Amino acid sequence: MDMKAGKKLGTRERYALMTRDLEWRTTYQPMDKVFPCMSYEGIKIHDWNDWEDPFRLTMDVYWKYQAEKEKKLYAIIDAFNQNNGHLGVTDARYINTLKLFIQSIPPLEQMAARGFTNVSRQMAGGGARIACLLQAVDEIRHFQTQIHSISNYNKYYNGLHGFVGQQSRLWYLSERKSFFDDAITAGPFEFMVAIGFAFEYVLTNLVFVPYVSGAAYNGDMAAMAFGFSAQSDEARHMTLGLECIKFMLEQDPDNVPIVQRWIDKWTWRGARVLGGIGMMMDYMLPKRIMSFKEAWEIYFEENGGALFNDLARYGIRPPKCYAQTVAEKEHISHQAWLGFYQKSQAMSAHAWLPTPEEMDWLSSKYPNTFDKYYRPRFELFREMARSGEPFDNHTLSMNCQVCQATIHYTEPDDPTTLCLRETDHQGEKYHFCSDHCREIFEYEPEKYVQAWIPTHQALQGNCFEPGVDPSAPDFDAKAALFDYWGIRDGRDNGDFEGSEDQRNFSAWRKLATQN
Amino acid sequence: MTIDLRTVSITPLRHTFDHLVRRMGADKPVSRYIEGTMDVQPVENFHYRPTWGPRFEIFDPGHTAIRMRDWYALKDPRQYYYGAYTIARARTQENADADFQFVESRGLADECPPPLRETILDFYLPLRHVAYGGNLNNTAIGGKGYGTAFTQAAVYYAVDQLAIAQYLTRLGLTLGDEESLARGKRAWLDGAAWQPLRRLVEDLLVQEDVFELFLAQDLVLDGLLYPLAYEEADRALRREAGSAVSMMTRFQAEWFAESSKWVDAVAKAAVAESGDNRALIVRWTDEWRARALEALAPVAALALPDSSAEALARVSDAFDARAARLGLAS
Amino acid sequence: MAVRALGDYEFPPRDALGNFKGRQLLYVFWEKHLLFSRPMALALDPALRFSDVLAQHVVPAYRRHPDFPRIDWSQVRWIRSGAPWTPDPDKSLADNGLRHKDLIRMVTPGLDGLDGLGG
Amino acid sequence: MSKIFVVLQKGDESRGIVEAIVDDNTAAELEEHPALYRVTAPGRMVIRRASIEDHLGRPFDLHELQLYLVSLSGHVDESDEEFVLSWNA
Repeated sequence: MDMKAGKKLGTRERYALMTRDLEWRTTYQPMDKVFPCMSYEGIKIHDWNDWEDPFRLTMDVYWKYQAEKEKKLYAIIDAFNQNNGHLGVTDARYINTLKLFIQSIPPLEQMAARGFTNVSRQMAGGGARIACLLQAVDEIRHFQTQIHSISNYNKYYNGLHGFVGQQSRLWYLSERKSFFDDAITAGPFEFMVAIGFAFEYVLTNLVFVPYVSGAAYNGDMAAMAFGFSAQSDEARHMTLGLECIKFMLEQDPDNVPIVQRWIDKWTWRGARVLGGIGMMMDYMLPKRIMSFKEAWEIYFEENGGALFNDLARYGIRPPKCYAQTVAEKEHISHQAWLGFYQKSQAMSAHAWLPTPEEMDWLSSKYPNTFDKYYRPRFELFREMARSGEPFDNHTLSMNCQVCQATIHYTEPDDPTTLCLRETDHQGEKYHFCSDHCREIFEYEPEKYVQAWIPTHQALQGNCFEPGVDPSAPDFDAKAALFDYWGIRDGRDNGDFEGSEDQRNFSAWRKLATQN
Repeated sequence: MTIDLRTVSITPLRHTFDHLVRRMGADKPVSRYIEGTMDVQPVENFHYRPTWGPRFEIFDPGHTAIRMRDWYALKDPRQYYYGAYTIARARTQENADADFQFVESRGLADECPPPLRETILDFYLPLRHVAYGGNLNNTAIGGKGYGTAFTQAAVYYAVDQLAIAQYLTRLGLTLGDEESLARGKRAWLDGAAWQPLRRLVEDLLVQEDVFELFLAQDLVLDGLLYPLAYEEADRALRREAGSAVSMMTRFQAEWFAESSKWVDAVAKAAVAESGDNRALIVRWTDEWRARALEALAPVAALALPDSSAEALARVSDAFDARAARLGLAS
Repeated sequence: MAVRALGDYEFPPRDALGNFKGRQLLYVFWEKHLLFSRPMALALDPALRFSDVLAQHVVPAYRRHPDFPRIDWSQVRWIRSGAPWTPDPDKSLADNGLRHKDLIRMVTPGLDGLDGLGG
Repeated sequence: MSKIFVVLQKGDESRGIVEAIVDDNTAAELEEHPALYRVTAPGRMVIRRASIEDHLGRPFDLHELQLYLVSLSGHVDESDEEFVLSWNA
């Protein structure tokens, strides 16, 4: 079925004629004007012919298999929706993972689509360009199938309706937005290390494999179907990321320290973004599949370890943050959920306290840390809730200037002390969650002084809809902020216990079992 | 306990997402195209400026002089979201592949007289590189354009151009061999007949205004080239060479008819937006039309040695009629 | 290092003092009390007295912790940018030398959170 | 030696593919998870077209792996006959 032709040609040669052989060295316009982004990052490429094509899919083969996947996927989604599949999930708490998912992931996929489209224009080598273009269309696929799969949940549950726009406005989503904004504003080679390598190769397994397996485990066939369907493109994306990094390392020894710094930076930024995934795995899935710690061990330590062993021959060492992420794997999901729980009044999703059984599961998965540090906090919150006055942290949060995570992670060697770092730049103070984020800032301060930190923007008075007058006598700051965020107070936010979602789900399930 | 969920009839709380309700002024169900396209591109609160273009925001309507109150007015009449697009292309691909297999299995290429075969290869193979230029330019539109409606369709167009370059490669390998492709590339680089066109393509590669690029590449250059190559030249060559070539270029012919609907809809909406837009678009179209016709003249003569002027005249008349339908008559 | 870019790459800091309409940022955190998972961010009039910051913001935020009633306010110490810092409660933020975006950490000797483990 | 793995979405085709992998790679180990298979092997793993065809009883183009493959690790080397994953270290 392949683009056959040329009886004696092998796959490799045939594919080369279908791709890189199409390009030429321009002469009417100079090459560095046609491809102006090739040198400013300091990466030296001597010969694009050394590029190894990762997967050799000509367009006809690509369309054939992708169309087959799409037909299968939409058939599953249609059937799931027609059969009220949403009522078959383990428990309505599960749907809150979909809220965080749709608020975070499709907008990121959209940025990936844009980023790979850019890179497929910027790269001067045809082989690399075309691989990036295919990834760009795949990423369009991902954000659309995700929106389409979750669309039906939006019809029946709160908190999903405002995802477009929320990513640019809502306080807890800026962490993810800044991650991709950072990557897409970098040059093409850094983008490839950031997204193609650090995110797709090193970290994406942690997003999709355990989480999507978790969706299946919790009866969500729609999320499982799009998750696996998207992930089936991921094997190609991972291979592209690895190929790209090998290519840069092989082209010139001067590239090695640049690439190393990017690996350090982007593995850390990616690890920070995954704190949110850890919280979903450990606290939000009613039926848990594995702990975040276990997933980190399999997919980061074991698989990432193998990868960095392999890259050692180029003079690449494991990312600087490696030891810190290993120390943090026992803590970050708990610290993140404690933070979310006490701020659920300002979320477009519900939070809750783990049940006694769930806390026992957490004890068994985190024997060194859960009972000692985190159980007492949850138990105190439970007591406060029982007394009729659940804990609500009404203060505004503080964010890291680089990763924009709420500053709520502890010192790597001391879980009783909050990790706080700061630096001065041109007379102004900046705060960070970690040494790694401070180092990223200090390397490129001109970039990170621009960060749109949600708390600061709200305090500057920039978080109201156009036309709202904060000096008006009847001005209600909280209502104006909620409008800006797209949150309907009392329906989208707060504790899951007593929520409209909880009541509806239970009433609708009853309809299925009684007359 | 088994639960029969199908029997449950419940009233939805809402029919679609907030941004679509705002856009439509009503809460009603929407198509997958609309849901996967409208407003999904971020528009505000960008964290950093691009290092590759510090004057611009990450998404910035300032990459063109065209102004739109709503960039989502540039909708795709084909309603292609990824799934619809891929499934449509897989179907076309299957037909094209069957045609290639038919030509290959029946040895139809061998029935084509050798001198004519050379003419066909000399005319079609350098077009691989033109399509590659179209691919590059549409990734630029997809990468700097504004609004997902416009940019996703440009990315699909870029992919299509790559596929066309690959179908032409396959044609070259069916009718000739690797050396034919190399000869085609040499002609593209050095052959006198191809240089005006190559200069035009390279000038487009450095064109900064994304909407001008869209018009020059997708409306004008492709709008003249495809009718010339896949209607006029095809008709003339078919008379002597049989239908093998038509079968191997079937994808391009069908693709052009279909993709023009998108190009027309976008151009029309931008023209209808304002007099300023219209003036710019008319000027750009005129300028690039003149250059493209000039660049295509020596190329047309390769396939149509005796009738290229008439063929090009027909092509340019048809183009002018199309432009007039879009509101571009100057 | 400076950012490598195609063109000038210099932008004003987004959180410069002038953007806060006469107020300045102050972050406050109670050491070893991670029940409150992160510092609070406040935008305050520089003329506000430090004792009013405590009364209006710090006390309401932290009052529900079991350690709170046991705080001996005469023993409370403060840390700013890694060094001990002694505020005068009757003086304003400005007169106490607090700059825009300063972070102050409140230390309560003998009170180290739930079970003495930072919670 | 570093581990190689592939992850496949469960289904009839994947079952055949997994059987072929286990046949062709003596050190391969199969893990079952909800909705997916994970197959690991030390250092290197070969996926052969011919073996998959034997298991599925029909022609199989290795590109078809695109439909079922959820994740992998290692360097990829593909030809019409084999899809090989390996680590150098």
